[in-house]
Formats: sequence, C-alpha cells, structure tokens
Amino acid sequence: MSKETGHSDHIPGTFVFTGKRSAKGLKLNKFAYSLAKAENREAFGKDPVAYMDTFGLSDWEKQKIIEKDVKALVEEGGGSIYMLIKIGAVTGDGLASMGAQQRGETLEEFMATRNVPLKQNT
Amino acid sequence: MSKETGHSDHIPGTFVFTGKRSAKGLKLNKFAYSLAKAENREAFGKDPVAYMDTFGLSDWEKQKIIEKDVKALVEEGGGSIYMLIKIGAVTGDGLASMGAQQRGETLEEFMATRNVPLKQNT
Amino acid sequence: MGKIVAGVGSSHVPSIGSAFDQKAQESPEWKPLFDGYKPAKAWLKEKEVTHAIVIYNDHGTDFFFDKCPTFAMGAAEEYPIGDEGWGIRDLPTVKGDLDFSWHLANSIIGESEFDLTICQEMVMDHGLLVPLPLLFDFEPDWGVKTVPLHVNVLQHPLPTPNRLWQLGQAIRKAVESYPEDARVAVIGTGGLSHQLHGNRFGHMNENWDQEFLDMIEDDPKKLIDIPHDVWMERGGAESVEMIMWLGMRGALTQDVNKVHRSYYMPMLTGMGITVMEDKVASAA
Amino acid sequence: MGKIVAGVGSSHVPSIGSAFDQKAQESPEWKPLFDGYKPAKAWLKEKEVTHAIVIYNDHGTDFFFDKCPTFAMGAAEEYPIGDEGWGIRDLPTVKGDLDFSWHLANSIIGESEFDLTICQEMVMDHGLLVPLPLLFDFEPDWGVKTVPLHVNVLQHPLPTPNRLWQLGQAIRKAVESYPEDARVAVIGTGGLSHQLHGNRFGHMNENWDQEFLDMIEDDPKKLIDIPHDVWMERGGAESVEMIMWLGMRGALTQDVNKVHRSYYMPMLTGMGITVMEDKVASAA
Ligand SMILES: [Fe+3]
Ligand SMILES: [Fe+3]
Repeated sequence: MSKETGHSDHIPGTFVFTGKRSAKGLKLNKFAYSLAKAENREAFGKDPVAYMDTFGLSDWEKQKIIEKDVKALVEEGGGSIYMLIKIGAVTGDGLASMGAQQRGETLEEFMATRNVPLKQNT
Repeated sequence: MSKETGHSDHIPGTFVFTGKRSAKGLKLNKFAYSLAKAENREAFGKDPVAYMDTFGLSDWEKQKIIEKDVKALVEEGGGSIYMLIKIGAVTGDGLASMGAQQRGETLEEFMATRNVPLKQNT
Repeated sequence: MGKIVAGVGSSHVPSIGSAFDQKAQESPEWKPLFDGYKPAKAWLKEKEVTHAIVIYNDHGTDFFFDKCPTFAMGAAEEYPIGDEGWGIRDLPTVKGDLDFSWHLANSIIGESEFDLTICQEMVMDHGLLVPLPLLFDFEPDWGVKTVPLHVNVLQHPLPTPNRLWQLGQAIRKAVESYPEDARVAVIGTGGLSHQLHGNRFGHMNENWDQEFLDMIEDDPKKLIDIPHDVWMERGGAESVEMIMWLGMRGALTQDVNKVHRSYYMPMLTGMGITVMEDKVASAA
Repeated sequence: MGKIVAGVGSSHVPSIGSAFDQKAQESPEWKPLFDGYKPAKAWLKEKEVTHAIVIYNDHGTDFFFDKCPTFAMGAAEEYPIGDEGWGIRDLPTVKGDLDFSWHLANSIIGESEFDLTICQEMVMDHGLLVPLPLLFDFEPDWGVKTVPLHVNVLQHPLPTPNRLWQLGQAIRKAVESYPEDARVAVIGTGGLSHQLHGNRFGHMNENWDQEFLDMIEDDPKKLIDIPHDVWMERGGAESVEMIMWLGMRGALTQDVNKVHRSYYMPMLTGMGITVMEDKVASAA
C-alpha cells in the first residue's frame, strides 16, 4: 500500500487515479476540464501561458503541457487522462498520440501494434 | 398520496418540499439562490425586474416576489424557504416578517406569540 | 405498471460516436461494429420499450473533481448534449420523464437507501450518447424517454461491484412499483478492455472480454466479488468501468433470454454489446 | 490510531451566529444559550480533540437543487467561509486534513458502500459554522481539523433516519482503521423543533425536543424507525434535519457517559446541545 496514493500501484505501467493523485492534480485537471468550453479553447489557443496562469499552474505544469509530456503529467502531476485529452482538442493531438508518448513510442510505431488502425483516434 | 407532489401533505399548514415542488420552483429558487453573491444582490437591488428576467421568471413569479407574497411563492410556486429568505437580504425582510406574512399576521402580532422576541430575526 | 423488459450492455467508446457522425457505418473498419447494433435496435423496437435507464459515466463533461458524486441520477424534462472539447454533436436534446425520475428517486433513496445525487440539470456525455442512438430512434426526436444515471468510475474510491449489483436490484424494485405504464430497458455502458494511460496504454484482453460477456449473461453474481484491482489488471485500468454493467444485470431476473451479442476489438478498446430479455417480461 | 472520543449534538440556528458576531453573548436574551456551550468547549479541549467530523446541512450556500447530493463529504486542505446573502462572517477558513478525509472516503465508500459525493472544493454554511466556534478555539486559527459532511435535508426524498445511523457506524469503522493518531469528535447538527414555512410557521415543541434529547442519549435506536412525516409533525417541517444527530450517535458506543446538556427555546427554534463521551474512549 503506497502511503502517497493510498492505493496499491502494483499493476506495471499503471497509475491509479486515487484521491491523493486527484488532489495533487486538481489545478491541472481543472485547467484541462475548462477546455470543454469553446470560449476557453479559443483563449488557450490564443495565449497558452496567459490562459494557464488563470488556473495558477506551476512552472513545471506549464512546461510539461507545452512539451506535450502527458507521461509526466499523469505519472507525476496527478493528471487524469480523461481531462488531459481535452488539451488535444486545442493542440490537435489525439488520444493515440498521447498514448504513444506515454509508451515511449512514435505514433507510427504504436499504430503498427493495433488490430485495425482507426482514423477516429479518440 | 398527492399525485402532484408525490408526497402526503397531511400536516396542516405544511407544504413538504418534494421533488415535484422543487421542479416547479427551479427557476424561482435559482433566482433566490443567486442572491448569495454580492454582485447579484447589487444587480437585483438596482433593477429588480431586469434581474429577475435573466432567470426567465414568469409574470406571476415576478409579481409575487415584488409583493413579498412568500405564502404564494411557497404554497403555489414551489419556492424553498431556504432560498426565498435570501431575497430578504436585499429587501430587508427578515425571516420573522416572512413567517408573519405566511401566517396571515402582522410582524407585531407574530412577535407577541414568541417566548423571547430576539433582535436577530433569522 | 412499470416493467423491466430488457437489459443491454454496451461499450461507449467515443470513436464510435465520431464514426457515427461521419457516417462511416459502412466503412470496412467500422461495419463490424455498427452491424452488431442493428439486431439490438430492431428487437428493442419490437418490444415497445418506452423508457431507458442508462447507467453510464460522465468523463469531465458535466462533472469535475471539485464535487464528485458516486451515483448521480437525472430528474429533468430534458438533458442537453454536452461539449466534451470537440463541439456539440448534432443529436436532439435527450428527453426525460420527470414523474418517472422522481418516482425512482423516492424509491431508490427513500426505500432502498442509496445516497444518490439528484440532478435537475445534467448535461449528456459520450458515456450515454454513444449507445443511445445505436439502440433507439432519434430522428426527428428520441423514441424513448431516458433517465441518466452517472457512476463515478474515474476517481478512486469507486463504488464496489457489489454496490452496483445492489443498485440494479433497487432499480428493479423502483420500476416495479411505478403506477404508470412503462416498458423499461436498463442499459449498462462502458468498456470493454482498454487502458488509456501509463506505459500500459493500449492494453486489451479479448479473452477476458469474452469471459466477461459469458458471465454477465449466465453467471453474473460471480463478477460481484472481483475487486477493482483485478478488473484493472485483466482489462486495463480504464476498463474498471465495466462494473457499470452489473447495475444493469442486477435489475434483471437471474435467468434471462439471450437475444443478441456481438464483439469487435479494432484499436484501443474491446467493443461489446449484449441484449437480454427479462424472464418475467418474457413470461407475461 | 484513530479514536472516537466524543459525540456532540448541536443546533445550528443562524441567529446564534449573528448574535455571536454581534458579541451579544452576555445579553439577557442570549446568555442562556451561550452559557450552555461553555462547559462543552472546555471539556472538548480537556479531551484533546484533534479532528471534528461535522454532519450538517448546507442551506443553499454551496449546493443548489440543480445537483443535490444525499451525502457530500469534504476532502480538502481548506474550506472557505460562505456568503449566504449577508456577507462573509469574520472567521478563519476552516482547516481540513486531506489524508484523513481520503482515508474516510476509501473506507466509507469502498468498504461500507455509502455513495458519498466527494468534494475537493466545498464552501461552508451556517450548518457547520454556527456550532464550530462555540465548540473549538478559532483565534488566531482553528484548534481542530474538520471534515464537513453535508446531508440533504431540504429536498425530499431525504435519507432515512436508519441510513444516518448506518452512516455513523461507517464513520466509526473508518476512524478506527485510520493508522495515524486522531482524537475525533463526531458532531451532528440541526434542529431542534422549528418550522419556517406555511401557516404553521413558528411551530415549536419543547416536550418533543426534551424527549428527543433523552432518547439520543439513552435509547437512540428507537429514533431510527420514526418516519420523516412524524419528525415533521412533531417538531415542525424543518426540524426533520434532527435526523442528522443520528449520524453522530451511530458513531458512538451504545452506552455513553453523559457529559453535558442544555436547552433553550427563545423565538423560532428549540436550541439544544448534548455532549457525550464514547465508552471505549473513556475506558482507555
Ligand atoms: Fe468511459
Ligand atoms: Fe438547518
């Protein structure tokens, strides 16, 4: 039982979204959640840093968002993949790209592992 | 069992705040709930009708609010007394005044029935 | 009188909705999936289903982690289509039934002692909007009245599989005490196997998915005792949402008539559908 | 190790908060009320209470009827003071304990199968803010860490009295499995008799209030089977919130040491307070 997460993270490559992680990532996830609104997507697209600052994100969070480092945001930042995926609605990244990055693969490498590589990638 | 309210209104002088009543009074209660914010209290105070219109209140609702007819708002309008009391934060009415009106008494008549008539009247 | 007619389990993968909107139903990649829903929709229509209770989860469309209900049920005349980040899908506003919803609330909270959050305003998410138009008419308007029932499967602690099962039983009790006519389909959504985060991203498990489909039909009570960790281990972390199917299955008779089943595992998620007829309904 | 030390039942009438802020504690109308809290506060301090789990209800400060949870528990470091319409009271932000809250959530949802709404953002209402500064130090900052637990007692269907009792038992189980040191007071708030609407406005019932106080101390299980209608009939419609005291009492040992009790019925509401010591805590 991990003291930090209050949950056994025993499944390799898996970071269970516990309450502790949710608490840690609350600002980050709130920023991403906000992108479900069209006017917020526009504001983020226009001036990413200014928009992220309205959510009080840390320098580390802003950097990882700009670098599209979903792996770090999930593993260290308490990001929920269900919220982070909304960032892609602005940056153009699909779920498969975010997945490939988390696996340490290129999108092409990842797609080659799939039964049927679908066009719709969320 | 009343079909309208889904609840037995068998206690005289009592209008149980059922789901059906809550559905009926949703806009009215939302308007009153909004007055928990200082900027909304100010807007309502400045131009009551214009402010009520932003909540899509019916003519009947607006009239009863202006007439301070809490009895009608509760008995017919689906108003929750916990929300309606916030209207008093703008109009200056306290809970005792609203209670007297619902009982069909003047505030003085009502206060005379109390053990200790408190200054703080909410 | 209220009556449970059917139980449906269905995936709610967002890409199904995108393919649907892009009219990709006949494309080679998508045909196997969409063809699997045709007999389901035809049979539900034949059974004259009037109401759907849809057990699904919101994915950050209406709910956020500021206030995270374990179970949230709708009690509204209408449920708007949500924007999940990519705009609002061109579907008619989901139609509710106030009287039916409040009856369910009174029974499920007041008698069965579930601690529902009751939503008089609730915005719909792909968790519900992906399966609904594959199962019911929606043009020009919905052919069914819907009660959305959201389950927290995102932020741990989640409700236990047993709690979902009990919720299904409470739903049955509530439907059967409804004094008006209602022919109800209970729909559990989510899954099947998939993992969307970590370096285990992309994990799928067809064997487990097929075993799950067998069990949900024939031996659902065996699923109740499987802890969340085991669901996540077998099917991928995000597949734990499959526990929502137990909310549907718990509402049905122990034995059911198996009507239809289909499975497809193209890219990231095992996509399954199963349709079952309630034994009491079929005997009537 | 977590340990339940005390149970407190207390009214949360807003006018108490106004009188408190106006420093009317020594005025003839208010002295009987405030004097009743002095021994309670002194005893809780002596018992070195570190955490308060406060079962209360929000009255349209944070929650509205758009999304109405049956039970909502806080899991935050801080809980801001709300504006209920008359401005923000001059009290320090309520202090929480993240680790303790999430432990409670894991146990109460994951083991005891309650369907809590978990709030990482939650604004405090008089339901909690009236009793808290009467029971604990708050200057310059709070002497206790708080877990707010909101109960829907406004919009029917309400949770049953039995469900509150069971919640209390789940709280006890959760506290006792907490691995860190915590000396916990469970506080149930609300009531006593009052009615705030209809032409029965102003109804009070001292006999019932005193009988309730007797029963909550000596024979609380008898209260479980009283239906909501009977609470409303006896004590006034809004007094049904007294069921929240059962959430406190269910967390304690069957037998308790009675520490303190006081009652005052000035204008609109019977105002009661009772303090009980847990038998396990007192034996240790
Ligand atoms: Fe999902
Ligand atoms: Fe109250």
